[in-house]
Amino acid sequence: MTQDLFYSICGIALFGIGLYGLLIPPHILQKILAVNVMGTGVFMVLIATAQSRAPAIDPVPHAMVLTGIVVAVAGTALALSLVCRIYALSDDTEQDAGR
Amino acid sequence: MFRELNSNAAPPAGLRIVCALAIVGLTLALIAAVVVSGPAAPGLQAAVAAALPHSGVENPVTAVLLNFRSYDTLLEIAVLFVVAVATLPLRRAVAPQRTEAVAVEPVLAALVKLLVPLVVLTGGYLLWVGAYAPGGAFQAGALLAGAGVLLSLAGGFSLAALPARPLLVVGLVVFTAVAAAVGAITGAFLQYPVAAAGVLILVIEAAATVSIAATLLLLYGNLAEPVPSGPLAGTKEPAS
Amino acid sequence: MNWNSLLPLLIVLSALVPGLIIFCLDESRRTLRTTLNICGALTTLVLIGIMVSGVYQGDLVETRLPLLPDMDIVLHADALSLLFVSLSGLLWLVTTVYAIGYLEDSPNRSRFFGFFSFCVSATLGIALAGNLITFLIFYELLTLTTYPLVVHRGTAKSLRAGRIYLLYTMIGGALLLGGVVWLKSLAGALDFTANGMLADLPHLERGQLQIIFALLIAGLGVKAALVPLHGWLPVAMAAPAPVSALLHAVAVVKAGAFGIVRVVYDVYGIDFARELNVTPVLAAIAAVTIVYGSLRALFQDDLKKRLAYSTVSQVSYIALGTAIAGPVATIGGIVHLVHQGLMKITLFFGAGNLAETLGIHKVSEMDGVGRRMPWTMVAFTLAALGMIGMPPVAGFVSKWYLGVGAMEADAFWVILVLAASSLLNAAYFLPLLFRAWFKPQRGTWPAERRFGAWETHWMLLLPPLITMLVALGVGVFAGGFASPLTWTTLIAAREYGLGALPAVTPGLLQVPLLWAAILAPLLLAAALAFPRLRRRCWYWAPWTALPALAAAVWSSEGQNLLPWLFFGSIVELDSVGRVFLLLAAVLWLTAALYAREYLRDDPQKERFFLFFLLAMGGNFGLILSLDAFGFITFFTLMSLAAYGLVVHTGTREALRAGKTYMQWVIIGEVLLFAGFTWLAYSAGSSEIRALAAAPHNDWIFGLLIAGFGIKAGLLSMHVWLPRAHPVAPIPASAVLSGVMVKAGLLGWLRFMSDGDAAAATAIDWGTVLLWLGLGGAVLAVLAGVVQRNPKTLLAYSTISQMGIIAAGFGAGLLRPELWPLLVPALLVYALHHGLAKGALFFSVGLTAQLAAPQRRWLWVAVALPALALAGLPFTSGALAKVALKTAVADLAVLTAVLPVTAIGTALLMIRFMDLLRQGVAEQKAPGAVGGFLLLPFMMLLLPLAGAAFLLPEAQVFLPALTVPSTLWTAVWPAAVGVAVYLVCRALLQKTAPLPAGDIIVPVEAALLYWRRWWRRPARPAPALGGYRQLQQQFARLATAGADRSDGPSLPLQVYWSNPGLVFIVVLFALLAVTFS
Amino acid sequence: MSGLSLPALLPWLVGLPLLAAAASFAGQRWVAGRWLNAVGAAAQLALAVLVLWLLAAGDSGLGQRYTLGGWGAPLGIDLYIDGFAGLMIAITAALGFVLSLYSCSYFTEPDQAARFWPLWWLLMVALNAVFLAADAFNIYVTLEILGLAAVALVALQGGRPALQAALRYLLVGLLGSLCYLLGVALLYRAYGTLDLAQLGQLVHAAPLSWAALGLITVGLLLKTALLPLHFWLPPAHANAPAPVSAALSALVVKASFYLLARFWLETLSAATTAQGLQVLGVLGAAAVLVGSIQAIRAQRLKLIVAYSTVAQLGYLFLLFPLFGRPSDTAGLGGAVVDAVAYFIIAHACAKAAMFLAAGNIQRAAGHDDISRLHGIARRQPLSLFAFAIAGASLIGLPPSGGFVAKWLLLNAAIDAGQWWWLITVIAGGLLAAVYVFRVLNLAFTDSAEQPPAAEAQPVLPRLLPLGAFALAIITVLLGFNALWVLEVLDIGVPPLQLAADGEAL
Repeated sequence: MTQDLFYSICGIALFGIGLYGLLIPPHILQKILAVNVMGTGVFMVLIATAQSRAPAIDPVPHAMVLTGIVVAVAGTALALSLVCRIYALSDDTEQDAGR
Repeated sequence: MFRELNSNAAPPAGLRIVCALAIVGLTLALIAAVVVSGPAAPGLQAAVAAALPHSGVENPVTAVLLNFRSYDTLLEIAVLFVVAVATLPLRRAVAPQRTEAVAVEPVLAALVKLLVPLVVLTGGYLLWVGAYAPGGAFQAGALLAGAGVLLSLAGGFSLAALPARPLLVVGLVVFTAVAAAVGAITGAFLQYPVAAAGVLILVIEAAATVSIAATLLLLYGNLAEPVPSGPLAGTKEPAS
Repeated sequence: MNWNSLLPLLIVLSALVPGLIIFCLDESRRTLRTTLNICGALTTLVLIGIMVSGVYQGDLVETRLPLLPDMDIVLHADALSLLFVSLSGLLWLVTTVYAIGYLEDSPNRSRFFGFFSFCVSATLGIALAGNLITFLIFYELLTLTTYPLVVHRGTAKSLRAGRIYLLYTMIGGALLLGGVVWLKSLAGALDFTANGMLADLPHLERGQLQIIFALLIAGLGVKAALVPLHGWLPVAMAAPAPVSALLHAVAVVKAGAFGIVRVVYDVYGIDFARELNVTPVLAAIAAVTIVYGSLRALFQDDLKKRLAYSTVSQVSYIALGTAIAGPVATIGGIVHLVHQGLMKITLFFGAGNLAETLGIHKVSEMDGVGRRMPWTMVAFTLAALGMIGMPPVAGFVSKWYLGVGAMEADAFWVILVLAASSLLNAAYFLPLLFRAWFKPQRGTWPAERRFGAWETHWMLLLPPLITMLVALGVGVFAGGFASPLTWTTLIAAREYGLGALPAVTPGLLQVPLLWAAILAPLLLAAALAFPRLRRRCWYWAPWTALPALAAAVWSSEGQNLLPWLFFGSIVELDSVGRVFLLLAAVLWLTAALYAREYLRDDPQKERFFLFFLLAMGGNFGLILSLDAFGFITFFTLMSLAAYGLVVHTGTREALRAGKTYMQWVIIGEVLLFAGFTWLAYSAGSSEIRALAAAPHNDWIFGLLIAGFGIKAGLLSMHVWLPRAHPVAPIPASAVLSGVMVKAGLLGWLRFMSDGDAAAATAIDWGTVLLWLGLGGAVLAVLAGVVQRNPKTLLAYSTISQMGIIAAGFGAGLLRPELWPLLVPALLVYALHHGLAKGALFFSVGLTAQLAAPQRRWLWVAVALPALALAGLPFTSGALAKVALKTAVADLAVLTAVLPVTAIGTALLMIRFMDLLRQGVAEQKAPGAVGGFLLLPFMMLLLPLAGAAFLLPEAQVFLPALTVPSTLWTAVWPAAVGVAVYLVCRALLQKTAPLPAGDIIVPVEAALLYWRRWWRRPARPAPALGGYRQLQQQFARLATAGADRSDGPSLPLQVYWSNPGLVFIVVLFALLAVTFS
Repeated sequence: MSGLSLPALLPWLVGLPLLAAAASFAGQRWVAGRWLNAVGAAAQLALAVLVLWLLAAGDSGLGQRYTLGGWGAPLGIDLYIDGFAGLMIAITAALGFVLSLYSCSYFTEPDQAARFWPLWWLLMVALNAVFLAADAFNIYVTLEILGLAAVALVALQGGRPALQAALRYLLVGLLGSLCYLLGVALLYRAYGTLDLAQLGQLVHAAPLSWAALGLITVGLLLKTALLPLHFWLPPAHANAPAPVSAALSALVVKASFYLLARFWLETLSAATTAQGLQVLGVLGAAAVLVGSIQAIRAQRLKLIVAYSTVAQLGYLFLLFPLFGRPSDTAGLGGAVVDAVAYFIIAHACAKAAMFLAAGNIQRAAGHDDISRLHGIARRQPLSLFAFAIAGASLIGLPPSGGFVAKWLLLNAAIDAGQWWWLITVIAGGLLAAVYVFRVLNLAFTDSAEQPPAAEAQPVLPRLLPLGAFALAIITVLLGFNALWVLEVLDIGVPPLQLAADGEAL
């Protein structure tokens, strides 16, 4: 059981958990968080692949992870902004009570 | 707070179990595939190592990011730009409700005055060190954004005041301009002349940092600021 | 791209471009839109004209546009496409004019005319398509462009119609697409080639080809409205009239039929199709559609729905024609494409006019519409007669060719189908005409609109008249140069690779007097149609018989040949014809003179003379014409015109008699039609002498004997005679009994007197005719004696005398070597009987009219014809009887029965004179006018006495007259007759008179009882519960469907409420025949 | 060839819209700025046409490859264009041009226009990048831009349903991208390279390849909205503004299908199984039927058109079972691909025209509920006419591109001997006829009740109906001469392989 195999398995497990989190729970925020969990899962697999030849680190997966992270951030940001706007529209009736 | 957003209550128990089983099965299958396939293929580190001297930077990841696969980074900045544009209106439409009169906690104010310069300094260092060690535009951008957030929390600074438009777009424009110019010189798009590679990469990284910081601040501003009441100004409400 | 390759594309575009422009016009630009429409139609016609001339000079006219690597759009002009293109072009122009008038002030007309021109350009595209793919493209385009026309009105009903139309046509299009794609992948490019392109592709697998054929035919069948796929047609009637006219007569329905023709001939090739035995299936489906369509039309009260169902059945003629593998049937099928188009569009224009001007939509509202809109109804009537298949309108031509074609392919059941459908057509068209012309108007019109001087808007009136004239012209000048028939023969020749056409012989007019004799009465009848001339020219009616008289007496033998008329008409005077013409001329002349006086103050006298003259023209034409088409045309004209005479008085009795008369005339027509087509096939030409010489099989003999037997009042077919003759006014009855009945004899003499023709018969038709004749002669006497009304008595006397003549003719059939002696005898006998019967009918009129003093010496005048008829010596009757006796001297049975008939006649005559004496005849106020009636009566007696003796045929029998033994044989039967009458006179007075029409009465009673049983209220019978509901449901359907008024419900049109039941019965019959 | 070499132009296909996006974002002040975008779109179209012309003129018949940054395949990223890609870029540019013109007069408020144009250009960038992509990870990033830009455009008008649809679209997009990324990661783990061409050679049937192929397929199916995974498309496309929904239906979903085709039939064809191909075909057929039925039952006009997209996509998936070429040759060629490519183009034009027409009707009537749209024909005749023509193309009636595409598809089905697809295609056509004519009936129903008062109806600028009509006319023109399009499609199929397997060009 080499180290990269272990981390790959963990990565895939994370991916599964994220998938479950995305599909089942009804709440929107849980879904967005689940997407990030899946993202980290995939990135872990990538990092594991980069480490497969232990001393020599393969920079390409790393670059892919970096790019992946930025994209994940962008996606999550857009999702959250949408959620806020939906909340704003749906809640405008009892808005005066709040701040 | 958001519970009413998703009217559909949690799916019935039976469905959840079936779905869970399916996902577990999928995961196990993937794991089995990975295990069975044995060790990973050698990958590209040899090629990267061979081409590193011509890339103009020492850090292989930065070389890959900004030279070998610079096209990906260009598109990545475009992604950020997309999200920036997508969340743009909230900021402009919102009248800055935060008035100066709001009491500024004295402790926070003092901390801000001390921390912000330091943060900017480290951001600059991170940007520069990217060529030699892990670092680079994205990490520097994140730090600067943090500084910005701190300032806005401290109240002395309103995000609406930021000249959003040019800052957001500068990263993308500079990167494309450099790529095009370089393409004209060396005959291939994004192919830096070996000598000037390092400098060009630095220029690009700097512009990218600015854009990233502005975008992240914009995103934070959009989420944190109070949401305007009533339908968004400027969005024509089609009666659905 | 030289001119020839551009022309087809230009034609399609010339219809498309105006459409596009019109779409952009807004509603108010009426004049611009109309001009665009009209000039669009005209340019198309001009281009078609150029193309036709181009093709005639034989240069290739084709446009080829590349579409896909191995497939391109081809617009090719061959003979078949030219036919359909010219039809579409002409009818488009006419329909546009009609549509402009029809949609005078209705909303969104730009949209209508836009889609209208698109639809026509699609039809032109279909016509010109050079390969199956182009055909498919325009076929689907047609669906797309006709949908907006169907839903034009936007009402819920028209939207529903549009939906159903779309459902059918879309599925049809999909099936066709499937078939074409499959075929293309198997056989590569699908260009239409002369006799099929699949034949020469060896490796094709039969099973697949059959399935593909099924797909193609199903796809095309939707538009051609074959039975299971015809549902959309009646529903699409919700569209405005010009659309339903365009859809039914020109565009959609024809596209389907045209497609079937293309697939069967140009894709599969007729013999390859037969080899795959797919054409019999198509023929069966077409036959089923023909019968089913007519059946459903029977029960439709909505006028346009009835026309729609009629279209369903008529279009399948085309499919039937193509399916029966034979050049003649092909001609019939394809030419019907044009004829049905012309006739049906006229019908729809008529229906549209009725709806637009009077707001009539139902058949039951059509009473008396003929008087209100005469010209529209004339067009409607002619078109309807054409649809039934009456000559000379176009429908007859195609039915004739289909019949002969069926014979050629020895598919006998096709004749059965044609006959059945003609009967059904009559069953649902004649009530319309009867209502329009013969029934008075009931109340005011639902939504009457006045259009100034004309009966309706001129744009609505002109198109039906034009199309009716074209339909008539196409029928009458069928043999002509540019007629569709010649054109189709060209196509068929191309399809079957036959030799060149028979050369068109030049016309010659040796004896113009003969045509004068025929045309004189017809022209005067035409003059009567115009109101201004009507008042003056009925008075000249008698003089129109003079040319015929002159021709009979002085004209020399000779032949008038007119190749362009009918199928090449031959008008000739031969020895047999001369005698009949003499009899006819004299009787028509005297009857006309008599009628002039008799009907002097009758308000309807112009109408009487109209029918009188038409019958006269028909009779002369019948006698003189020696070609089958001409003979049937004039035969039908005479029969139909006689109907007008029978129902002249308008009493319930007259109408009932008229109905029976018309039913039997129709049955007679259908039998004759079947016989002639069969004969024409074996003779190969339509010239009567050739027909007579051709071998007759049992079917032909049976059909001809029955057909002419109905007219001649043969036993079991005589039932209409005793009803019709008495109700008609005196002059009409005289002519009916005297001359028209003789037409049956003339028919026998013309067609069956050739000795060796009877060789191929199994049944001994001679004895059959002999016994029928004698039976008729004897039974008629018994039925006649008990009559109270002298005219009915005379009618029975006619039946008896004709029985004798029929027996004589039967003898001739038995012993052909007797003919040279027998024909003159029959002629003399016929002449004698005609004149005598005419005189007797006049005498009935006289007794009623003359004042008391003059009546006394009248008995002398009446006695002469009565005694002549009884056969007293030195009278024409004796001469006739002697002639007949000498002719059949060696036939024992005949010589034995003749005296008995003589007794019978004498008995009848005495009874007649006794009835006259009792003054039982209807009493008319004796006026001064009586004197003038005397003149025609006297004029009749002279020829009665003299003419019989002067005839050349009579010279041979003269010496026998003076032999003492003949004297005695002439006297004793008369004496016995008188004695028998005196003995049982008292008995006769008491017996109640047998109702006229004797054996038919129980049959009608049975039918009435059955109808009442069928609709009696349901009684709860648990065992038959299901059946009872079913039957009750039928009953409700019937009362809703069939109209309840007392129109002439033909026994055929028994109110079987559910057509399905009938349809199944017919279907089994057809199948049984097909597979027997 | 002339001075311009084709490969040199490829980066400009991506670079030009990128610059335009930045320019439009920066220069929102100028009032006339909107029409500059139209000029930009025209330039884009000119560039695409030039590329296509050079591609067609090129006699090698092979695809052109361009190494970005000069580093070569495994290390650097290449751009690759062949017939299929060239045509997709051309259709993107053409539709982009027409839709840009349309958008100039559709988005009148400055604020909405300010946000629309940059996103629109970024969408163009993403599309061109996807069609040119030759690198697995690069495809991930381009897909991401495509997804986010599309979501942003859907959420443009900010109505509650639009936002919810956008959110659901975003989540689905992210899920799809992550699955795809995991697939790429596994591939990289197995074969160590990201370049598609090299992967094509290296891939062999191994469990890891199947796993990767499975993940990539699920990812792309989510983005293409094939039947089971199509729940997000109708609300997203129905609630987006007209030009956006037109672009989404016509181009965005096609991009992910294009990638799926590339992976299944070219790159990972070694790992594909016959059953897999059949499953995709069956799903496609099911999509045709279910999509059409849902379209028939839908009440809102734009929802009908959206469901029709789901249905028409089903046809595309018939490519997989019918693709008879042996899996080892590179390049998408053969009759089936011609048919499907032509179908994509015809459907793109027709669907774009339909969405624009639907948008016009919605804007003119204020709502798009069919039961209340009776008198619309008088107010929007040209739009309804465009809708009719586009509908005819969807049904596959002759004069339109749709008919030629349907014809080619049927031909391919019969040549491949799998005649049961024939039934699906024809049934699909009939069902399409039902919902198209259900809408067209509006033109003929004269509304009983008075149409809403004149002033309540906004008068649409002339350009809107004209835009829809222009696209409809393109669809009809496509129906007439298909030869040229089919010739271009065959570029990229290496002639030598063809000679080997005797496939008729």
